[in-house]
Amino acid sequence: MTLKVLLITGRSLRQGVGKEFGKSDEKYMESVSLCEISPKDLEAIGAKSGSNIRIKTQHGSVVVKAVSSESIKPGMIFIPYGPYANILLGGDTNSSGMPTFKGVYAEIEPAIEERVLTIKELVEQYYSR
Amino acid sequence: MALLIKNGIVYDPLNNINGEVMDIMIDGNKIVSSINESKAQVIDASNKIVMAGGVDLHSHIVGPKVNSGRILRVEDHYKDLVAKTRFTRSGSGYSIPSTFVTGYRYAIMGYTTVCEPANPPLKMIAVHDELNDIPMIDKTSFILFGNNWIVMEYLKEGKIKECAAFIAWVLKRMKGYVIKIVDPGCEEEWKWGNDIEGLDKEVNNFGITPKEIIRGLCEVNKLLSLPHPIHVHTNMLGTPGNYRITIETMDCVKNIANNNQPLIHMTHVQFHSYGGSNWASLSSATDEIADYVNKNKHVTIDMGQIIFTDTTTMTADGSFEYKLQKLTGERWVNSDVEVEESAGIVPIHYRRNNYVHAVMWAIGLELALLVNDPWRVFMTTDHPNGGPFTYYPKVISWLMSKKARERVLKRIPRMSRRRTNLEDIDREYNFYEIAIITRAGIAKILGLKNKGHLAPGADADIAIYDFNPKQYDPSRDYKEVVRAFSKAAYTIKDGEIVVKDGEIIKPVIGKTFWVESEISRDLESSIASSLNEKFRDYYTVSVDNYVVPKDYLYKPWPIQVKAKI
Amino acid sequence: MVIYENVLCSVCGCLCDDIEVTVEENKIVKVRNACAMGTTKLLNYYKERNTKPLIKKDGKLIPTNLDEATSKVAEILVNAEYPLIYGWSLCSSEAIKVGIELAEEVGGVIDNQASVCHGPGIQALHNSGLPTCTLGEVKHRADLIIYWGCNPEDAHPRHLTRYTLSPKSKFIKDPKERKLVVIDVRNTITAKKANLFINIEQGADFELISALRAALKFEEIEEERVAGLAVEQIEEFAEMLRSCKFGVIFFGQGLTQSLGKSKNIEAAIALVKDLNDYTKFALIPIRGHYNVAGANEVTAWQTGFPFAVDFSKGYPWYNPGETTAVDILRRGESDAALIVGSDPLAHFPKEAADHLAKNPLAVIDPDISVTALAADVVIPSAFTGIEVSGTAYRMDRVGLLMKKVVDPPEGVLSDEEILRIILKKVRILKGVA
Amino acid sequence: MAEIILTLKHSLKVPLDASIISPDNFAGKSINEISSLKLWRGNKQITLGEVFDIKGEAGSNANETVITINGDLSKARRIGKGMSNGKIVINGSAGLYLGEDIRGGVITVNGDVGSWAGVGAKGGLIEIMGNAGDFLASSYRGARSGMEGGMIIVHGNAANEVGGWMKNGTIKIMGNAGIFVGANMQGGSILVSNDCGVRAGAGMRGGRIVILGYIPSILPSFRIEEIRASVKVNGDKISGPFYLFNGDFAEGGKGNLFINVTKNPHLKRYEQYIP
Repeated sequence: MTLKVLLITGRSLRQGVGKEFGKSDEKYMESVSLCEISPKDLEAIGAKSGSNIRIKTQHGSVVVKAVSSESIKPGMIFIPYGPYANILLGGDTNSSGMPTFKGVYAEIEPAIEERVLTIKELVEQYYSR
Repeated sequence: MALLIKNGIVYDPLNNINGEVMDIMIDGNKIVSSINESKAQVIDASNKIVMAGGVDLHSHIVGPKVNSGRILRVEDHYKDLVAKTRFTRSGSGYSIPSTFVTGYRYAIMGYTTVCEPANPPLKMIAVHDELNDIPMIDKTSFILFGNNWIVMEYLKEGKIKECAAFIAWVLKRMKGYVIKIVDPGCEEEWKWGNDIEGLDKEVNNFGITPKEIIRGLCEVNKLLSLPHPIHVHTNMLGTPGNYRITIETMDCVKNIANNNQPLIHMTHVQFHSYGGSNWASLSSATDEIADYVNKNKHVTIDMGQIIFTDTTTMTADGSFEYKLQKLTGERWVNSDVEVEESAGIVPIHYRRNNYVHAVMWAIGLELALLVNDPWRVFMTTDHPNGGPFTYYPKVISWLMSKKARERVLKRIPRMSRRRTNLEDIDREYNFYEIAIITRAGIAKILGLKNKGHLAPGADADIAIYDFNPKQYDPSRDYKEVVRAFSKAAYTIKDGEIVVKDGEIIKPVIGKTFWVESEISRDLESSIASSLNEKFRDYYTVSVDNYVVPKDYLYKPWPIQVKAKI
Repeated sequence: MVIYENVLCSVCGCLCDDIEVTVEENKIVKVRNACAMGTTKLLNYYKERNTKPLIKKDGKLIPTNLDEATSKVAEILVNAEYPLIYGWSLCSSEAIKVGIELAEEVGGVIDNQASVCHGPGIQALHNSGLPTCTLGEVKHRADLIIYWGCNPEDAHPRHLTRYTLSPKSKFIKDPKERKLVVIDVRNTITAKKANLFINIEQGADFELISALRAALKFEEIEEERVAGLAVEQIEEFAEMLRSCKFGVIFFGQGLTQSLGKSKNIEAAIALVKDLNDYTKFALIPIRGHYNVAGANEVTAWQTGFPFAVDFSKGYPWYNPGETTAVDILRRGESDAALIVGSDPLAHFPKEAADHLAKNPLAVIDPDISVTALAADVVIPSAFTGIEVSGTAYRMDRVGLLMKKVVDPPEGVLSDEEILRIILKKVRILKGVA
Repeated sequence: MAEIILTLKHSLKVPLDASIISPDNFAGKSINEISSLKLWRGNKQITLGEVFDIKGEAGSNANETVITINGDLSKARRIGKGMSNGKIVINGSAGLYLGEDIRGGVITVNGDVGSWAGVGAKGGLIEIMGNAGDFLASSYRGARSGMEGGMIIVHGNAANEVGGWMKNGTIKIMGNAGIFVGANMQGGSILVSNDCGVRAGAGMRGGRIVILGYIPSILPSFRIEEIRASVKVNGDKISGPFYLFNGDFAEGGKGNLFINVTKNPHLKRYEQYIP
C-alpha cells in the first residue's frame, strides 16, 4: 500500500565516507540510494528492511532501498544527500538560493520487483540532452 | 626609471621645507639627489603642492572583523558599486570598501602607506591573505596583546623578559608591527559577559589589573626597541566621563619614560574625551586631555574624527559594541577569539542634528586644534568607526578653515555648541602642519625612516595635489582644498606614476612590512620550545599551523631592530 | 618513509590540523588521528582516478590534452552571455581568487556551495548580525552546548571531542559540568549522547524560538504545545539557557533548509542576543566542506558580497534568490557553466540541475563527479591539502595553511594553475591580453 | 496621453535589465531615441531596439506617457524602476523587481511577476492580475526598510514574506499568501483576502495585517486582545468578526493581527485568554 510521509534529506557518515571513495565507487552509490524509515511505517506499507521501495513527490519518483531505523519517527523518511534524493526535490528556493531539502511531502510504496538504478544509469535516464 | 618632479611647491616638514618651489628627483624606487635629466620623465608640478605620500596610522581595512562588517552591510555596498576598468578590478565601497577598492581609493587621495590597527594573532593567515589583495599601498598590521592569556600570565608572574620574548616571537612569526592594546583585561571579562570598570580592578582568573597590563606591555615595548610605542585604545571607550580614565592611562606609564620620547600612543581619542556623567549631560573634555598632552611629551594621540554619515563601528572592544547595539537597537556582530581578543560590529548613522553626535564631531576637531604640537596629534577617522577614510579631505578642510567649521557648527544643535569649545577656537592649520599630521609625523612615530619625507634615500612615494596657495587661500577657499585632496593630480608609488588626475593608471602591489626584534638566541629558543605545550592546552590549532610563512606575503618586507634582551 | 605531523584534513569544516600522515614513495600508507571520512579520503583519494583531460566528441567523453581542454573552457565562457561559475568549497583560497577574476573577466555569476548550505545563515547575518566566537572559546568556557538541526557525529565526527565536550579546558575542570542538548527531528547518534534531546516537530523551529524568546521575557504563552513540545518543557529549557555561564548554539541544515530558512536563523540570532542580557551566549554555523567558509571570506573581501556574485554588468551584484545558482538554473537563465570542485548534479534538485546539462558545461575536479559525466569538457586537478598546498578557513573563520604531502600525478595541475591558464586564454580571445 | 508600444522580438534566454523602461525615461524622446537607449542583456550591452519592436510615441512628460509591453518578460528585471508618473501596462509576465522604488504612476501586469515586485515602493499603484513571487514590496537585504507608501494589489496569490519591514502604504492580496506575511513590519496595512501561511507578522513592531481566510496557526509570541466586529484598511471598512492579536512581543512590538473568526474555528481556544 501507499503511505503519505514527510521527506527529510541530509548528511550521513556513510555518505560522507562513501563520497571519499569516489562518486563512481559502489560504496558511494550504496550510501546514497537508501531510505531510512521507521519500522512501523515499513510494516504499514508491507515492505521489509532491505527491500526496494518507490518514493514519489510532486517533482519526481525514484526507487531506493528501504532501511529500517528506530531513530526515524513514523510519518517521516530520511534519504542522504545525493543524486537519488535530488530526483524528489523541487527547485523553488523561496528566493533564498536554498531549495527545500527538508520537509517535502512524499508517498512511499513497495517496489520489490524494481531495481535501484546505478548512478550512471540515473544520469543517463534523467539528465541526457 | 628616472622621474623628475619640477617646480612643485614642496611641504616636507621632516626636512624643514615649508612651501619652497623645488624639484624632486627619483631613480628607481628611491628619491635621489641627482639624475640624468635628459633621460628622466618630467612631471610639471608648478603651482601644485608636493608632499610625501600620505600615511594612515589607524584604519581598519582588513581582518576577520572588517570582513564580517562587509558581509553584514550588503545594503551599504548597494549604494556604492564599482565597475571594473581597463586598469582596475571591480568591487564595492562606502563604509567598508572591498580590498581592491580600498587600495585604489587611498592611492587616489595620495596615500601610500596604511596601518591596519587591530588583528588577533590567531587570524593572521586570514589577515595576510586579505592584505595581499589590497593593491597600491604599503601596509602593516598591529597585533592585539591586551587580553592575551599568555601575556597576562607572564606579566602576573613578573616574567617581563619572557613576555617580551613571546611578543617578539608573535610579531616575527605572525608578521605584525605594533603592540596594540584594546580595552586591556576587560575583553577577557567580556568573554564571560562581564564588565570591569577602572584600571585597578583585577581581571577574574588572571589576577592582574588593566593598569598592570598597560605598564607591562610598555616595558616590553622598550625592551624590544620596537619602532612604534604601544598603541592603546583604552578602557571605557564611548562612555560619558571617560576622559579621566584616558588621562589615568597616559599617566600610568609616565615614570617609564625617558628623554621625553613618546612611549604611549593613545588612539581615536575623540571617543575617549567625554565629560558629563550620562548621554544627556555629555560634554567635551578636550581642554583636560589637550592640557595633559601639551604638558607631557611621552604621549601622542590621533583624532578619531567623526563624519556625519552612515558608517560602521568595528572594534576589538567587543563589550562596547554590545552596549552600543543595546542603545541603538541595530544589528550586532560579536566575535570572541580564543586566548586572545574579542571584537564587535554595529552600524551607525552619525547625524548632524543629533546632540551626542554633534558633540563627538566637535571633540575630534578640538583635539587637533588644542594640542599645540602637530608632531604629537595625527589625523584619523578611525576608519570606518568615525567615518570612511574617503572623508579625509573634508577633515583637512575643517582643520584649515574656521569658516568651513562654522558652516557645520551653524547646523548642529545649540546645546551641542554650548557643551563644546569649537566655536571659540580660531586656530587654522597650514599646509606644513597638514603634512605633519597626515604623513611626516605619522611616519616618524611609526619609526619608518624612509617614509613621510622627500629627502634623498626616502621611498619614492609622493603625492602631488592641484592646489595653488598663491591663487587660493585654504581658510577662505576650503572647497578647493577638498577638491584638491580628494583626487591627487599624481600619486607616485615606489617611483612609478600610479594615479594621474585622480584616476588609477597603473595597478601595483605594495609591500607588507612587519618588525623583527632580535632577542638573544637562548631566550628565543626557550620561549619557542615552551609554546608547544601552551598551544596544546590553550588553542585549537598547533603552533605549526599558527605561524605565517614569510613567502605567504606577496611582497614581504621585514624591518629589523635590536632588542635589549 | 616520511612522517608529516600536524597535517590539515581536507574534508569537513572542522579542518582538524593534527593529522599524522606517513608517506612512502609518494604514497600515503598510514593516517593517524583523522576520522573515518578523513582517513578514507587520505588512503583512497588516488584510486580510480582520471588524470587526463576529457572532451566530449560525438556524445562521448574522450581523452584530450590540457591545451585543448583549457581552450575549450575559455571558448565556452567567452561565448556566453550569462555564464555560471560554481563550486569552490573544495578549493584553496588562492584558487578562489583566480575564479573571481575569471568571473569578472567573462561577466558571469560566481557562486559557491554556501548557496545551498549556510547561505540562509548569511542572509540572516545581513538582517540581524551574529554573536559568535572561535571554537577555542567553546573549548574553554562552554558549559551548555546545543546542536540545533545538525548531527556532528555523522557529519563532523571529531567536533565533540576536539572542540566541545571533551577537550581540555582552562576553566571547566570536570567534563561533567558541560551539558549537551540536541534539537532535531531525528534521534541521531549525536542526540543519543545528549543530556537533553528535544525531539522537535519537523519545520517548527521558528515557533520554538518564538516561544523561547517569550518565555525568556517571562511572557505567558497562550498555547498548550508549541513545535510538538509542552509549553512547560519550553519554559524549563528557557531557564536552562538563561542560567548557564557560557552557552553556544551550533546550527546546521536542519535550520537552514527547513521551512523559514534564513528567518529561522534570524530568530536564533535574536534569541542569542536576548540571552546575552543574562549570560554569555554565542552562535556558530557548523559549516560543511573544508573551505566553504573560505569561499565566503575571499569573495566578500574582493567584492563586498559573500557568494552568488553577478558580474554581468561589470560591477559585483548580489541577491540570493536572484543571483544564486539554483535560482538561475531553475529560471533557465544561464547559457553556460563552469563547475570547480563541486558536484551540483549530485546535490541540486533535478529541476535546477537539468538546465546545467542542457548548456555547454565544463568541470574542473580531482574526481570524476556525477556532473563530469554530463560535461562537455573535464579537467582533472590536484587534490588541495594532499597534493598541493593552499589556504582554507575553518567553520569559525580561522584561516589555516594546508600542507602538501605527496606530488600530484604527472601533468595534473592545481585548480589555481588550471584557472590561470583559462583566464589567460579568455583574455586572448577577448583581445585584452 | 501618448502611448509607446514595445513588443518583444525574440524570447529572452538570459536576464534583461529593463530598468530604463519607464515613463520618466521615455517622455520627451523620439522613437529613434528610445530605440537607441542602452541596456544590459546578460553581460552584453545592447539597445532597446534590438530587443523590442517599438511603435507609437511618448508624451512630453511622464504623466502623459503610457508604455505598453507585449511578450513574455519573465526574464526582464526592474521594469518601471523609480517611475514617478504615467503608466506601464504589461501584457505577459514580468521578472524580478517590477516597479522597484516606484514613486508614482501606475503599473498593470496582465500576468505574473517575479520576486521583489514593488521593493522600496514609496508611492504609486502596482496592480498584478496574476501571481506575485516572494518579498513583494519588501526590503533589500540588510536594509530594514520596506515599502514606504503607495498601493500594491495582487489578484492572484503572493509567495513568502509579503511586505517585510514595511513602513507605510497598503498591500492587498486577493488570493492566498505564503508564510511570513508582514515579517518585521513597522507600519502600513496588509490585507489577505484568502488563506495565508504560518508565521504572519513574525517580528512585527507596528502596522496591521488582516487575514480574511484560513491561517494554520498564530506565533506563540502573539497575545490575543479582543474580538472586533470590523476593521478598516486604507479607509475601507471590512466586516468581521476578527480575533485581534497583538505582537510580536519577542520584538516588543505593537503590531496588530486581525484574523477572521468564522474561517478559523481552530483558534477558538484563544478566546479563554481574552482579558
